[in-house]
Amino acid sequence: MLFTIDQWAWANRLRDKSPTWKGIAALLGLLASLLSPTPWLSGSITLLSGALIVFGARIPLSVFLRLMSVPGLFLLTGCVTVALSPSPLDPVAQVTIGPYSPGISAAGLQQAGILFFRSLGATASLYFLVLTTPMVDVIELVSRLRAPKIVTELMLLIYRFIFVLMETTQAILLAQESRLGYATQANSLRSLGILAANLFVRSLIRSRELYIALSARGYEEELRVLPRTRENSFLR
Amino acid sequence: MHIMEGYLPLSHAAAWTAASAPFVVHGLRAIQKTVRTNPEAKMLLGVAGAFSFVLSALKLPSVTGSSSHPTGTGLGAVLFGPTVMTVLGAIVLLFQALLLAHGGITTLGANVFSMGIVGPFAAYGVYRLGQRMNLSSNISIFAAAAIGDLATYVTTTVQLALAFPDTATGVVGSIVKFGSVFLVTQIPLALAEGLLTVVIFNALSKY
Amino acid sequence: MTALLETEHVEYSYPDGNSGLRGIDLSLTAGRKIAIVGANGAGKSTLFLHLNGALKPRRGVVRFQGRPIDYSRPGLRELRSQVGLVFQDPDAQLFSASVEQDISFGPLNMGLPEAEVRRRVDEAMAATGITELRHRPVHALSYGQKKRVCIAGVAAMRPRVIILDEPLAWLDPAGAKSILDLLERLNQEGTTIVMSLHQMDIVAR
Amino acid sequence: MTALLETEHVEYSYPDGNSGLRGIDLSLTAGRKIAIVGANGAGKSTLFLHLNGALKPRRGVVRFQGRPIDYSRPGLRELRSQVGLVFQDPDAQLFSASVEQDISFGPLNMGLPEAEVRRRVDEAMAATGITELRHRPVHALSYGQKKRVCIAGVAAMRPRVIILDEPLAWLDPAGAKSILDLLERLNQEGTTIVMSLHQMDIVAR
Repeated sequence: MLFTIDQWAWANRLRDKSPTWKGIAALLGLLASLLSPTPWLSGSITLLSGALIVFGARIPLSVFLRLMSVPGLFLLTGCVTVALSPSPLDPVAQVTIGPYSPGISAAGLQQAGILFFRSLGATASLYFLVLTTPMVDVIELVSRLRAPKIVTELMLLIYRFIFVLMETTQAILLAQESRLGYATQANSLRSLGILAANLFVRSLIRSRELYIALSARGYEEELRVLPRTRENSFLR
Repeated sequence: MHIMEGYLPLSHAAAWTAASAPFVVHGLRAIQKTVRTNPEAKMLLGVAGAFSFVLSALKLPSVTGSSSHPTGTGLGAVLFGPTVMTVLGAIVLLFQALLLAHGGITTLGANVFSMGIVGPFAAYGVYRLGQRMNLSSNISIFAAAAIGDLATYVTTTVQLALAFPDTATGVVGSIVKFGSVFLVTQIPLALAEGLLTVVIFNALSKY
Repeated sequence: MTALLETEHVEYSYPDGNSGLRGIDLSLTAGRKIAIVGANGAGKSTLFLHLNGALKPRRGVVRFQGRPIDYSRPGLRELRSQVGLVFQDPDAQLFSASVEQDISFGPLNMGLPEAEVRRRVDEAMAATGITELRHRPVHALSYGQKKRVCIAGVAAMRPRVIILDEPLAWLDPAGAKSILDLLERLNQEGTTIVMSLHQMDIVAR
Repeated sequence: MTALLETEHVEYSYPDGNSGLRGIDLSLTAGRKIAIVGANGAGKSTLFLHLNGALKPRRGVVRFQGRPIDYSRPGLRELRSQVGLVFQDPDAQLFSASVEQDISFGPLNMGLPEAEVRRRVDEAMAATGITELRHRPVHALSYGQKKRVCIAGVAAMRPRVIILDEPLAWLDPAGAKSILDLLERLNQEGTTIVMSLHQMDIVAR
């Protein structure tokens, strides 16, 4: 219920496919988009990723489209900014305001276009990985890339406790709202501050509890877990 | 301000990753040393990382009425120190890319540089400076969080400008372009973040 | 006499497809003390969130004092100062460092002057029998004490109705009795009381 | 026959001065199923932390299989593979989002080979009836399901004793019954069970 991406990652038809293969596919898509000299290649990668997500993983098209629009504001302002120039050499459109004559340059416009499709292609490639691969598998993938043990251990803990703390946060938000905590802007700032402080204190308590509980199961230095079982895959 | 997936050219993405790497490696070494002598620190860091993710998912009531999310950069830097914050920040940024599609994998290095390195170090520096100048803790914390935020945005602006120099006026012209688009919207947010961080610290001092 | 709170054919389903409400009709008269009994997962908590405007029905209507709830920001502000909600898990709703600070949260948000807030906090603490806990940190309290602080936090807003989700859950018989006595007193002073009870509570008492 | 677990005059007080234990004498025979009943704050959780070596008594002694607990690292490792502890709040002890991974933690810490760990994880999941949850993330589980995962994580270590702090807390009667049945089964297979119960649990059942 909390994160759309996480929900689908655990409930799509490609979930149990090898994370290594999915990772390689996403990486190829990312690289090809970044190196693509024309919008045609990056545009095709967007479509291909979308097809894999919708027809391969059986994730509704509406979900994919909604997610693609998440970075939309950044993309739009970013591309417009690239196209605009304070004094274009090869203006496509230009206005004169006093001594200034800002406008859109032809080169800038072309660059913005390539940039737009490149970002879409790369974003869609990343979506392919994260929508089809549960985070536990992503963490396993990170550990297979020889990341230091402490990194995967922290990832494991952070991922788990994001949900624990998120649940607490939502409960407190609801309780604060029902006592008018967000009735005005000034109230909101104060309530949010109280919430964050409380959450921090609870986080400290949680980490203490967790240490005791894991010690009781023999924790000494390392958080060891089994890699996931996966049938008939020569590249796990 | 997360730079989205695919927005930076490969060469820039690689360069920023290389620039961030030594800080992350240094932070990791420090953490590994702490954990070896104190195994409980691992749980503390894990839960602290989750806390900073959750904090960044909250909506910040901003002065302008548009809402954004607190970065928690200043808070984390003052509570845990900037070295540790770099590592936690890097992992939190990775999770933001993977769970929320804020930022990306290829732009992770650039985002870590602005939000996990420049932000926390600027915030921590300002906080220490404020302490040395005997400023009230409220003012030090406000300044640390607000300036940490602004430093992050300035860094992002420079990163974008370097990647996309203006055809006529070059990098400088591009800094002006991106700066005026982002900074104007980010200044009120930096102020809001500063205020929120003060409120959090005051609430914390009551425990 | 019109009902204080009313629901008409209220339907709700959670986005994740979890069970919600199907056509609830309910009418609460002012001044009464009412218990709603049902098994876990019967939707009592979901219903209560509708009465306080935290959830909006997918179909049907919720009325307060005869008028449909106005879900605008000022409308909800008005409603929530009249309809107080006490959640089941005290840990989910106590977020301040000290007892006194937590109880003052609602009255302060209502924009009352400081002197009035102080008076209300004192009164609410006296009414719930927790005056001596005033400066205690919330996390050091027992479960039963936390429950009282939650009730005090809502009572200090002086709502017309206080809705309590499973106020007796997890309390031993003595603790439960003292909460029931407290609710009886609030009711006699004019507050309408609505609470959900678990079947077990009925079995046990 | 000597007692499996014993405490003698155990005293403990928390650093913050909170109530602790005052002269606890306890003797648990192998193979039994025992419930310890007491009000909130009576010190049941504190006592349990002593039985597993997580806390060291200020005075008195805790014995396992007739010998005082050896608080050295290898001593505790040995004790903890024999005395399993299930905490009240599942969120306090589940550290991995994968059910399977979490259950594998204890057996891996015992230094067992991977194949054996896998077998134990499978068995523990079957015994606690959560095999079909294997690939579900922990955050999507219900409270009762999380409790089962916690019990499985301890059962997979095949300890001689499993100690459970309020295993029935927050469960509805059906959920509580199924946990009790599960504990009964573990007990019949030879595991000694010690649990704390709230007075309410007794009243209701």
